[in-house]
Order: sequence, then C-alpha cells, then structure tokens
Amino acid sequence: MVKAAATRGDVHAANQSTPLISMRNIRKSFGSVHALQGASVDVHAGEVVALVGDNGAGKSTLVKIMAGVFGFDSGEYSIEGQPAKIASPADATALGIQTVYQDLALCNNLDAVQNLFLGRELTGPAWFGRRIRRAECEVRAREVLTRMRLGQLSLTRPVGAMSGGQRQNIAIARSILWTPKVVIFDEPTAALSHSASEQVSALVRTLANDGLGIVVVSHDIHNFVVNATDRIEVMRLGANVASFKSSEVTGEQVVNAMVGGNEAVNLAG
Amino acid sequence: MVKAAATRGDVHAANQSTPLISMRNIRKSFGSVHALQGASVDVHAGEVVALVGDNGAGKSTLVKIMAGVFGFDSGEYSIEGQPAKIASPADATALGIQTVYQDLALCNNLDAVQNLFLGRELTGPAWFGRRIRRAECEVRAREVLTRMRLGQLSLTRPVGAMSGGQRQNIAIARSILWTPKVVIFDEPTAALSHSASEQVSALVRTLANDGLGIVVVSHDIHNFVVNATDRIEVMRLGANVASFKSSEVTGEQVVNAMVGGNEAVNLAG
Amino acid sequence: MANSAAASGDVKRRTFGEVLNSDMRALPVIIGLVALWVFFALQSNVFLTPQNLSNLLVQSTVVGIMAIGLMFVLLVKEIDLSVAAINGVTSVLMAKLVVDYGVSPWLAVTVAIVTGAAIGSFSARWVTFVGVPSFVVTLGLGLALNGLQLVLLPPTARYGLMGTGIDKIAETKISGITSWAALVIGLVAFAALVLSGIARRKRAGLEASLFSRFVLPLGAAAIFGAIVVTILNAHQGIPVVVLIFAILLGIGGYILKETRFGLYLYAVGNNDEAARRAGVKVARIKMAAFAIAGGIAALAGVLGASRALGVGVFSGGGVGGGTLLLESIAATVIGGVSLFGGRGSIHAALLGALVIGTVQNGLNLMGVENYVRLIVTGLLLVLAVSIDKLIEKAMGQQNF
Amino acid sequence: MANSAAASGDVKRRTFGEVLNSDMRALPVIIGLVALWVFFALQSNVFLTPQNLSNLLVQSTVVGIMAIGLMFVLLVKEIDLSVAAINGVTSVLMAKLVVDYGVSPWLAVTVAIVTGAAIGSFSARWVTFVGVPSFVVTLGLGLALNGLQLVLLPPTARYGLMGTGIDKIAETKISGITSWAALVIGLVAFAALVLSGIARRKRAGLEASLFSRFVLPLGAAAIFGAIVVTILNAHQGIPVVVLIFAILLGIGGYILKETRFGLYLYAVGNNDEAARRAGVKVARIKMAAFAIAGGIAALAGVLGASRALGVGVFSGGGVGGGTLLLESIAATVIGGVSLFGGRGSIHAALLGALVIGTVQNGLNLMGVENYVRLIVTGLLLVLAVSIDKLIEKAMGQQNF
Amino acid sequence: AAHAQDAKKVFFLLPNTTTIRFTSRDAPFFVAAMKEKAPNAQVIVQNGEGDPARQQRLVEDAITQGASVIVLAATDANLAAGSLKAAADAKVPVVLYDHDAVGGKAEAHVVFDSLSVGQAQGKRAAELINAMKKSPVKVARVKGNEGEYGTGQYEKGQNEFLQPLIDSGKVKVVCEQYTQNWDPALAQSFAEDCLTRNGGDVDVFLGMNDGTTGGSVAALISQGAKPGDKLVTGGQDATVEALRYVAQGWQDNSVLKDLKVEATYAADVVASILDGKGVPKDLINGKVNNKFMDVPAVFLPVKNITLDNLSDVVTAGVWTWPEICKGIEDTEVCKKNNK
Ligand SMILES: Nc1ncnc2c1ncn2[C@@H]1O[C@H](COP(=O)(O)OP(=O)(O)OP(=O)(O)O)[C@@H](O)[C@H]1O
Ligand SMILES: Nc1ncnc2c1ncn2[C@@H]1O[C@H](COP(=O)(O)OP(=O)(O)OP(=O)(O)O)[C@@H](O)[C@H]1O
Ligand SMILES: [Mg+2]
Ligand SMILES: [Mg+2]
Repeated sequence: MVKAAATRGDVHAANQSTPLISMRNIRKSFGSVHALQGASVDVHAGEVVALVGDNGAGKSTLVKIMAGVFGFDSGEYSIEGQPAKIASPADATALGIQTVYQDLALCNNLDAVQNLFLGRELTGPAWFGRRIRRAECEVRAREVLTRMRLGQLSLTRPVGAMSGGQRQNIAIARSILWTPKVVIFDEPTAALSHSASEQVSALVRTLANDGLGIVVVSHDIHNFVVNATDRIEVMRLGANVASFKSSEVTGEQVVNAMVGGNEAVNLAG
Repeated sequence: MVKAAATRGDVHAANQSTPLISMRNIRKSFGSVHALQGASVDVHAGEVVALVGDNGAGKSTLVKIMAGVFGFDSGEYSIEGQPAKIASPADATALGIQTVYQDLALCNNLDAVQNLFLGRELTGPAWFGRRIRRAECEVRAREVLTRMRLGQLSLTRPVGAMSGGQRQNIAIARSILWTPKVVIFDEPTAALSHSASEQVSALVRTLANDGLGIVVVSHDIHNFVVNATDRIEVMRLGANVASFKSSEVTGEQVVNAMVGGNEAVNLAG
Repeated sequence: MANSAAASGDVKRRTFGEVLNSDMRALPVIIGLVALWVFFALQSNVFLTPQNLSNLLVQSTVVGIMAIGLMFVLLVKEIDLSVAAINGVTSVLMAKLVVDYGVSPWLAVTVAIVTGAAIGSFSARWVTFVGVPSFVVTLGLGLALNGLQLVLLPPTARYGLMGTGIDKIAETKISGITSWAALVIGLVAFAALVLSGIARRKRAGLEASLFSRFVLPLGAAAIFGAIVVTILNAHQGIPVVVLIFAILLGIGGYILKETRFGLYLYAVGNNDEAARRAGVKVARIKMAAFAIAGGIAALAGVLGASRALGVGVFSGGGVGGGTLLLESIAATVIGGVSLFGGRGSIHAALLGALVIGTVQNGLNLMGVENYVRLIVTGLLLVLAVSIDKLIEKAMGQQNF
Repeated sequence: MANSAAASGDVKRRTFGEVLNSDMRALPVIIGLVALWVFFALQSNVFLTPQNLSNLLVQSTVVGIMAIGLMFVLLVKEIDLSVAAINGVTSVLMAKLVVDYGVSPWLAVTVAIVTGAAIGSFSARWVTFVGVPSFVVTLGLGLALNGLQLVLLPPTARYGLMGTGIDKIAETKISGITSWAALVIGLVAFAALVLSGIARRKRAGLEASLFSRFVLPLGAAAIFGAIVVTILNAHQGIPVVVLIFAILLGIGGYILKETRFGLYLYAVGNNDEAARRAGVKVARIKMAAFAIAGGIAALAGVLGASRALGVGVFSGGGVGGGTLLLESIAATVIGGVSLFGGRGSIHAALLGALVIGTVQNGLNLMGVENYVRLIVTGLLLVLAVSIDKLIEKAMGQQNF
Repeated sequence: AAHAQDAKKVFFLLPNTTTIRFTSRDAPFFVAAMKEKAPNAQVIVQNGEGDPARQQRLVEDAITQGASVIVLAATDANLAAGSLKAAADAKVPVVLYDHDAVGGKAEAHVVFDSLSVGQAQGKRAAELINAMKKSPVKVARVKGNEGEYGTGQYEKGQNEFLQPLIDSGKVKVVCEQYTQNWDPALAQSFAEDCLTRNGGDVDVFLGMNDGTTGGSVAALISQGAKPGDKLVTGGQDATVEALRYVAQGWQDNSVLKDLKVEATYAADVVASILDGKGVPKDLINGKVNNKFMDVPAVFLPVKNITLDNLSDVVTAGVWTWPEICKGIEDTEVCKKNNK
C-alpha cells in the first residue's frame, strides 16, 4: 500500500485539545453476552484512530454505540466536551457523525442515489409533499462517486443487484456526501478491490486533513493500520488493552497486543 | 503474511491432468446486465486458483455458477471431464463442491452447529423422523472449530447475534466440515482479523496439499494472492483478461491487469 | 469501476424484461386482466357494453380505494386488519352525525375521515411502542370497533341516507364537456409534473429523453383516459366515486413515486434498521402509513354508505371484516404488493380491484349457479395472477 | 477467539432474559394467560369450576389443532388461507362417505386427512412452481373448495352424524385409571426422549446437567399434567379430542425441535436462499408444510363435525373461512409465531388457542351485551399479547 | 358476578348480528315478556355471531352456568345437533326460537312458519305479476344465504306460486342468485349486473328479506330508475328502511312478523317449563320434524305489509309514524298519517 502522501496531524497537539468524541469505560451487554466491558476511545479533529482487535472483540458494538444505534449500559460518552445526547442514529447524524457500518445498512430495493441520500433527501417545499429533487440528487451523487473513481456505477439499479464491492462503495460514498465532523468506518475495505481500497485510504487521509475526526475499524494491520492512521486502540474481550502511536509501532506489536501477547498488561476480566 | 510453509503443487503437472472443474466461455446476464461475457477457469486437484478482478468484474457470479446457485446462458461447465449436471446447489454439494459465499448465506435464526450441518445433519433413522443427533454434531463442530482455533465460539447462540468475523468463520468452517473435492472461497478473509486470516491461508494450503482443488476470490493481491496461490485468473468486465502463475508474477503486474494496464491485451468487449 | 458496459448501457440497451421491471411493471397483470375480459366477453355479450363497464368500475371502487390505503401499510411490512371495521364504524358515525344531529354532510365526512386516520395512528403507536405485531393489534382493535359500531347504531339498526346529501355522492355523474374537462385537467397536471422533472434534469445536464419520459407516458395516459371517458359517457357519465378513485390513485402515485415520504415507505419496508440508521423516523413513517390507511378506509366507508343509501350492521363487512377486508387485502396482493414489505406500486390497487371486480361482475352476467361461481372465482383469481408470474418468469426478472 | 468470557459463560451465567429467550420463551404468554384467568375468575364464580375448565379446553381444541398445522406454513414464511375451507370440504367428504356410501368411519377419516394433505401439497406446488404468492393461491383455492363443499352436500344441505360412529369421537371421555395411564405414558415417552439425548451428550463428553435438562422439565410436565388430569377427571374425564390435541402437540413439538425436517422449516423461513444453497430442497419442505397444514385441518374438520354432530354449508366457517380461519391464524400469531417466517414454537398453538378460548368463554360466563363482548374481546386479545411483549422488552431480549 | 343464588337462569341464544332484528327487537321483547311472566327468572342474552361453532360453545357455557332453559335461535340449523345433544345430556330443556335446529331433542318450537313467509311473498308476487299485461314478465330472484334452512323454506314457499307461472310461460326468471350472508352490498351488485345483462329489461326483483330487496332498490337508484319503474317485492321483517321504500313506492311489500308476539309466546312456553308444567298444550298448533323428533310447534301468523296497510305496523306497535317517516315526510302516506 502506498503511504498517504499528506502529512499526519500532530498526534500530541490533537490529544491536548478537547476531543470531538470521547468514550470512557463503556459497558454493554446483550443478554448474557458482555460485548463491552469498559471500552474507551477518544477521537480528535484531524486525527485517524484505528480500532483493532480480534473477531468479536467488540469493535462494531462500540462503533454502533458511537453512532447511536445502540444505547449503552454504563460509561461516559461526550461530544466536544459535552455529554452526548444521542438516542438514535438520527441524533448522531445531526451532530455530524457519519458511519459506514460493517453490514452496510443499505436498502436493497432502492437504487444507489436513493441509498446515498436516504434520510437527507433534497426535496421541494412541504406544501408540495416534499417532492424529491431527483435531478439534483443524481448530479451530487455522480460527483461523489466520481471523486471515488466510481463514475461508471449504475445509479438506477437496486443496490440489492450489485456486487459486494459495489455495495460497500455506495455505503462509503454515503458517509462523505455531506460534510460531517466525524466519520466512522467499520471495515470499509473488506469487500473492495485493491485499487478501490487505496482510494479509500487516500480518502481517509484527505478527510482527516480537512479537520475531521476519523475512526477506522480494520483488520489490515500491516498495511493500512500501521501506515495510514495516527493512533491505534487495541481491544480485547470488550475492553482496551493497549494504545499505540502508529508511527512508533510495528504490525507485529499490534498483533501481539490483539491476541494477548506479553506487552498487553491490563487484560479485561 | 507468512508464506504457507507447505510446498506448492506442481502447476504444470496439474495442468496436464483432467481438471476437476473446467468452465469455458461462460456467459450470464441479469436482465440487461451482462455479468459474465465469456469467462473461463480450470481447477485441478491440489491446486489453489485465485480469481481476482475489480469490484463488479463478475467473480462472485462465476463462483455462484460453479456452485449451482445460478444457471448460465451459454458456455461449457464440466467436472472431471464430464459435462456438469448441476441444477441446484445440492447437486454441486453432492459432487463434492463446497462454497463459502461472499454473503455467507447463513440462517440468522439458527445457531453455529445448526448452520454448520445445514443440509447434511447427522440424523437418526427415518422411522423416528430423522431425529438430529445433536450431540455428535456438536462434538464434530467443536473439532472443526478447534482446528480453526475457534474453540471458544458459542455453539448455541443464533449466528444473527454474532460479529461479522465470527459469522465468516462459521461459513468457512462449514465448507471443510466434510471432505469435499473442491472448495470455493469467495473473499473468505474479508471480515477476519489478522490472525484468523493467517489461519485461513494456512488452511487453504493444507486443503490443496490434501489433493483438493481450491478457488479463492480475494482482493488481497500483494499478500495472499501472490504468495499463497498457484495460479491467478484475472477478470475484467465479465471475462478473463490474463492468467498468471503466481510464482512468476508480482502484485503490481496483477493489479495492472485488473485495471487494464498495457500487458492485458484481450480486453473483453 | 468494472462492468461499465452494463452500467452505462442502462438507458440504451434495455431488454424487454428490464422495461417490464421498472416503468411497465404493471403490464403482466394487465395481460391477466385482459385475458379475463376476453373470457367474459366471449361468455356474455353484454360484458363489454358501456353500461356494464361503467358498473364494473363503480363496483370496484370501494375495494380499490380501500386497497390504496392498505398499500401504504403493506409497504412498511405491516398489516391492518381493522380497515374494514374502520370503514364501518366511521360510516356509521358519519351517518349518525348527519341523521341524528343534522350536521352538514361535508363536516360529517371530514369528521369520519379524521376519525379513521386517528384510529389508524393509534394502532401504529401500539405496534411501534409496545412491539405487538400489527396483525394482533389491528385484529383486536377491529373487533372492538365492530362493537362500537353496534353501539353507535340506533335501535332500528340502520341509518337511511336517502335525501341527506350523502346519497348524492354515489348518484352524481359528470358527463359531456365537464367530463372531458376533468380528463384534460388530469392530463395537464400529469404533464406539468413530468415536464418539471425533465426540465430539472436538463438543467442539471442529465439525460432526459423527451420521448420515453414524456411523449410515451402522456400519450398512453391520454389514450387510456379518453377511452374510459368515452365509455363512461356512453352510459351516463363519469360517476363521482370513480373520479374520486382516480384522484386518489393520482395522489397516491405521486406520493409513492415522487415524494420523500413515499421513498421512506419503501426503505422502511425493505430494511427498517437501515432506514433507522439513516435517520428515518421509522415509527413516524409507520404511523403515517396507518393513518392514511385509516383515513382512506373511512372515505371508502362514506362512498359505500352513499352507494348502499344507508349504513347498518353490515357496513364495513360486518363483524370480523368479512368479504370487504379479504377483498381489499387480496386486491393489493393480486396487484403485486408484497406482504413482506417494500414492493409494489399504486397501480396494484386499481388492477387488483379490477381483477376481483371483473370476476364477480362477469360471473353475475353469466348467471351461473352459486357453487360454480365460487369455484370459478377462486380459479380465475389464481389464474389471473399466475399469468402475471409466468410472464415475469419468462422475462427472467429479478426482484428485490 | 475473543470474548471467551461471553462464549464460555453461556451455560453458567444465564440471565433471566436469556432463559426466557430459549427454553422458557413461553413464559410471558403464560403470564398473559394467567392474567386473563385471574380477571375472569374474579368476574364469574363458575369460571374455575372443573366443568368450565374442561369446556374451555374442548372449545379451544379445534382452533388449537388448526393452529398447529398453520404453524408449519407460517414457519416457512408462507400463509394458507384455505385451511378453513379444507376443514369444511373434507369433513363434508368424510360425512358423505359415511352416510351416503356406508364407508367405515376409520376409513372415511383417513380419506379426509389424506385429501386435506393432498390439497395442501397442491397449493404448495402452485406457490413454488409458478411463484404466485401463497396468499393468492390459497385464497382462490379456498373459494373453489367452498364451492366444492356445496356440490358435495345433499339437497338438504346437511349430513347428520349421530349414530354413525363419528359422533363417538367428541363424546368419548376417558377417566379414572385410564386417564392417569395416559398421562404416565406421555411422561414416560417424554422422559425417554430427554434421557436418550442426555445419554448421548454424556457419551460424547458434553456437558449435560441432569437437573436443568431432565428433572426440571419432567417435573414441570408431570405437575402440569397431573393438575390437568385431575381437573378433567373432576368433570367427566379426558375428552378424546383433548387427548388428540395433546398428542398432536407432542408430535409437533418433537418434529419442530428434534427432527431435521423441523430444522429445515426454520432455516427456510429465515433465509430460503441460504437453505437452498446448503442443499435443502426448499420446494419440498414447503410442500410438506402445506400438506401437514392441510391434513391437520382435515382432522380438525372431523373433530368439529363430530362435535356438531353434522356437517353443512357452514362447516369450516362457511364461505371465506369466517371466524375459524381468522381465529386459527390469530392463535398462532398470539402464541408468538411470526408471520415473517422462522420464528415460533409449538406451544404457540396451545397458548394462542387458549387465549382466544379463554376470552370467549370468560365473556360468555359474564353474560355481557354483544357490543361489550366485541369491544372487550378485542382489547383483551391485544392486552394479553402486550403483556408478553412488555415482559420481553423489560428483559431486554433480542430476536432474530 | 354473584346473582341471587335461587334465580333460575334462562339463556336466550341469538343466531347472528347481521339479521339485526334478533338483537334489536326479539331480545328486548323477550326480556320484557319474561319479566312479566316469570319475574324471578334471570334472562341472559347471547349471540352466536353467525358462527355455529361459537354458538355451540355458548350452549355449553350456558349449561356450565346452570341454565334452567335455553331458548335457541340456531345460527345454522344444520350444525345445531351438537348443541341440542349437549343440552339433552345435561337435561336442560331447549325451546327453539324462530330458526330450525335439525337433529336433536327440543321441547317446543316457537316460529313464524318460514314456509308461510315464503308463501306470502310468492302469493303477493304472483298477484302483481298476473296484473301485468306484459308476457313473459322478467323476474330476477335475489335469494338468501345458500344452505340456510330459512332460505330453503322461503324458496319453497315462493315457488308454490311462482312455479305455475313459470310453467305457463307468464314468468321468465332471468337472473337467480344466492346472496352470501344476506349481504345487501352483494345483492346490490347482483341486481345491477342483472339489469345490465338484460339491457334494463327486468320487470320484477323478487327478494327474500328486506336486505335483499333494499339492495335491489339501491341498484335501481344507482342505475337512474324512478320509483315504480320496476317492481321490487319479496321483502321480509318490515324494517323501517323497507317501510320507507314502501311509502316512497320503491318497494311493494314486506312480510311483517310481529316479533313481540313471537317473543311473548316464547316467554309463555319458557315460564310454563320453569314452573315445572312443561310445554303448555293449548299453545301447540302443529309440529316440526327436525329429523330427530316431531318438535311440538307454536306456529304464528304472518302478515304482508304494503302501502295500503302500512298503518298495521304502527297499530301493532312495531314502529311509530315519526320513525317511518323520518326523512320522507313529503310522501303521500306520511303527509296523511305523520302529523
Ligand atoms: N442478482 C443480480 N441481478 C442483477 N445484476 C447483478 C446481480 N448480481 C450481480 N449483478 C451484477 O453483475 C456484475 C458482477 O457482479 P459480481 O457480484 O459477480 O461481481 P464481483 O466480481 O464478485 O465483485 P466484488 O468484488 O465487488 O464482489 C455486477 O455489475 C453486479 O452489479
Ligand atoms: N445483537 C447482538 N446480540 C447478541 N450478541 C451480540 C450482538 N451483536 C454482537 N454480539 C456479540 O458481541 C460481541 C462483540 O461483537 P462485535 O460485533 O462488536 O465484534 P467485532 O469486534 O466487531 O468483531 P468482528 O471483527 O468480527 O466484526 C461478540 O461476541 C458478538 O457475538
Ligand atoms: Mg465488527
Ligand atoms: Mg463478489
């Protein structure tokens, strides 16, 4: 993978400012399954934070709590220093948090444009029933897709009829359609081709340089995580076990922390 | 990625035997979408064939035709030299073809054991209604999961409640539960953690060494495809554009072929 | 991005199957319907008379209108078994206001519709808040409303509506120049909508074929409309109830195809979790869908009462909803609306109601014995939809 | 593999919610039911008499048995609106054979059941081959069968069954030592099944707590069974129809929980494409489900005919299926079976039928006015299920 | 609820809610009559709602509650045997009310002879048809719910007068149809389609009750006819709506069954049984064979109401003039009588 050309944000400087998002000691159970047992993460403006961990470590759960999909049992969640008032994904979106979910969360019966704008359509006046301004939406969609080098993607086919990668691309495009403050990517490149993945990592860096806070969940430790992020939070059994500056760590160290190597000390109960 | 320790099958020798699976000039349209426009692939015993291509190139469609999920419009599909009589996935399974689908194809309301054995349960006698031998299934499931280092996975929770990686692991485990002749992996490691991916690539090599034919669709060109496979088929726009021996090619060359660099000559219409 | 051939070929190289799949999704059902018509025209020489076609249309309106409302609920993957009861209880309420309290018909009808909508939104709240399946909530609520209907009725068990003004709705027919004016107004509205969309596309620099997007649909609508108006005029004119049905179809189609709310219905029906994550207020959308179904059911109740010149225990199909409920659901499903949400368009209500209405009307004209009527009705319903499905299959369509 | 805490904690640290979710999924509905009982016991002092409880059980059997069959169809995400018509037409067929042709009751009943199953599998073929939604196929088929029922009936429109032997089914009650023997046989079969499962687990070296897997469920079954038998004996004994219902529940539960076919029903209902890819013959599973529903509907028809001592036009609920159809579907849904496939267990049929039966029986005993009865029936149905859902919610359960 | 322990319970079990007379008239009349004839008895009214299975449960529950007498208007005559048997087994006497119940034991049957209702309808129709010059007279028959006992008896009664006319060629039946559940909306569609089918050339609509005739009237109105254009006959029950149609000239007649009389006779029979005197012999004037036994019957007279004797309804206390004339105050008969 080509390392993003742009310089990274200054991690230390960022850490001293008020974080855009700060989660402390979050716990969350599904019935008897304790998915999160005290997880914490901070995201600052201009920073790319990687969230890594073994399968089932609780990354997606944490991400969904950030995005307002789930509530949490205990812990603190604040946004720009204020306790977050997020009861639903709509609240999170309103606060400028955009999410690319691991399961994509697309409506299979709708086409690309409809999925991209879902929940935030450009519409006509209320007295006319909020008619969707399809033409404007299409132009805008085409712009974003072209920026992602997806100019050829059909805008009118239901996304249920698309390939895995095409669907993932649409989910990513959706998150950057508007100018959010924080973008959360849950395994954004899992289904993407090599070149499309590179597009996405370049995109992530561009967004961070524009001052956004970025959270990326990824299993691509050796290339993406170590090279394209600023900070790495390692999760195990629903809690943080280690935190690294990406520039000061090797892939092996991160992997060791994930599976419980020696340097990871504070193992969750 | 650590290169699989086992030696590769001899590509040339394999190519001269009758291929386990041979597909020639397969065409397939969905309405106006021409997903495959003359795709071909051979799989020999003991060989790992990589199927690569950009998103939407038609890889999954080809894989699904191999597995009997879709029929095809024209072309030839033969198994061990005989025209394949595959009208349904059940036929493919009966012929020893196992598939890990990109969308996993799990039943979310069933637990891991039930998903692993779906369609091939160990049962009691017909006069007793084919009672499922749950205990035997569980033991067997535990064995396979342990082999994949997934000993801790809950066997009784519905898989719908599991993380993306856990689900993918179950789908993979299912394909090797019985001793098939051919295993097809459609992006098997997309949602897997680093260590779990390494397990899977080791597994792929082990299976090939046991004499199975393996097809792997993957976007992980630089690590997995180039290092852990024997032959690489590159698809573009629903057709083959290049074919490489993995040992004689670099990742860059493969990527170039995928996106239509100079060395790929026979571009499909 | 791969497969540009496919992607960019979207407009130019559409196969017949593709066309079917989108704009002309209705075609197979229409073929089924035409098959029914040919069958009955061969059986009865009055079937194709203007008088009969006019009757057929009127007889299909109440079910058709109910089906429009139900569609909204089915689209969001819910069901409303109380629509027939709402139809009954609100029509009785309306009649009571008019007859017992001398309320003006306009006001009484408005009250009925608002009440229907309120009842619908109440079911929705129960469904979304408590999480009880809508099947159970609306089944129970329907029974309760049946009970309420009995309470509202006077000891004579019937309110006659002759001479109250309500009877005028079913009686009035517009003919001659007025009827053509109605058609022209409808066509102009349609044209204006389509043209404004095309203009926007042009301004945005997008492809917008005037022929396939404007000339073709408008021409088809004009020809179809002219035929219908001619036939109706050959009898007595356009019955107001048919006009109301047509207007509701127009508004419904606009809502479903053009507005944000319509889009949300499809999104919620396909994947309510995805819709929720995208910020759609799922509970509110469902509430609106149920409210629309309730309000429309009430309107259908008013029309039914006007046609029957009175209300009674029978209004709304009687206890349990009877034929009215079953036919309304059947009409939507026959028209292609999925019971599993997210699939179906407005023409379903028209076509489904026409299929049901045609079978009944045709068999009445044939004057067959009761048991033959039941058997043939059953088989024709299944066959009409089977034709649809077989054509779809032959075209190799994929559904989502 | 991460989260071993959660994974390995599966057995030991189950929260109340988790327990509810699996083995004791029935508990909330039972609480709803008990609430109903307390309510009616306070309203009527005969409600809890053995005679009434015995009646209540018998009155719930026909619907309960129909619900067992319907469950199979609902589990695979289909619906069968023709079950009531099958019930009617096969019971008339059975009566015709017995009365007109002097066929032995045993043979006639067998013919009825086989016919019912054949009709069911015919619908299924149509659904799976042609792709017409089962709602439409079975709606149409149901009407056709209603017509056939008229054809089969004699001009008097009735076959009396008194003295034909069929009447014995509803009449016979087993009491005293025989009734206890029946209970013991049932318990022994249950124990044998559970024990063989546990033995297998032990042999395979798997965890198998004798207490939670054997002592608890068997104890509960024994106590519950003993109470039921005592109550029934205090009236006249166990009615054979109740025994048949119990046996069907047992067999149904075994099929759904233990057999491969049962598993396939759930798999197909949740994700039929995944099931197909795994090699499950989806069409065949659906056919079996419809055949079972049809056969069981026929059996319920026989029991209904035996109870009514005759068959007529209204056997099977009359044209359209009437109350019988609606109550059968409602029973399954109230018991927790999802209309969207893949969710529900056998107790749904029992509990759903009991909820409906209780509400009706209780209100009959209260002797309320008809309109009050309708209103209260509706509200109680919704409330009983709401209790269920609210408990579920409070326990924070997740469903798939 | 705890009622006086010694009060004897009489259950009056109605067939359905769609034939509204049972709930709105028979029940109150019967309760009132019972109050007079057996003041200590407690009368409980319940409704089978058109579902025979449900009515059987009602019978069983009545027995559970210690019913002394069950007055049964069967939902479906053909599926009532189980109910009768349950009552017989529990030794609870059953008095059949209005509807037949086939195949079981009953003490008595209080009934307007359905056959004579049909005869009254047929006789009136035949008179009117014979008075027409046209031949053949085209008749549309809008019949009741198929398979019901009543429907069969009405048809039989009508045919006694109609069949000779058909045979002689004076009458041609151009449409004939049962009306599912007596649903007026279905009757209306059927009548409309019959007119269409015959190009409007239908002279007589012969119904079986006021619902089916009302449907025919609504059809005529929807097709733009005027009162008197076509003959609508064969009403039954003298519902207020039908009487208004009669007053306006839309409909010719409706058979009046004086429900108060029926309810009172039923109360007499029940009171006598409660007193342990059995069925009063003097009331019995016939028998009905219900395929199980000859049930002693109390047959009651019926009267056909036309424009000429509309006032009989008022005299009998069934309706008042203001009730009948509401909304049609300007008709002749109302101007005359409704002051
Ligand atoms: N069921 C379908 N109906 C219509 N079009 C389809 C369907 N499935 C796939 N396609 C289209 O066929 C083409 C090939 O899809 P396919 O899934 O085979 O791609 P792929 O190579 O697997 O891509 P990816 O790497 O993104 O998984 C795409 O353009 C896709 O949109
Ligand atoms: N809805 C749910 N109900 C019950 N358990 C759940 C649910 N969602 C997740 N879990 C469980 O919670 C734990 C954490 O899951 P999560 O999806 O957060 O993992 P993850 O770190 O994202 O893993 P992956 O890398 O595989 O995506 C897992 O054990 C999972 O099975
Ligand atoms: Mg995850
Ligand atoms: Mg793919």
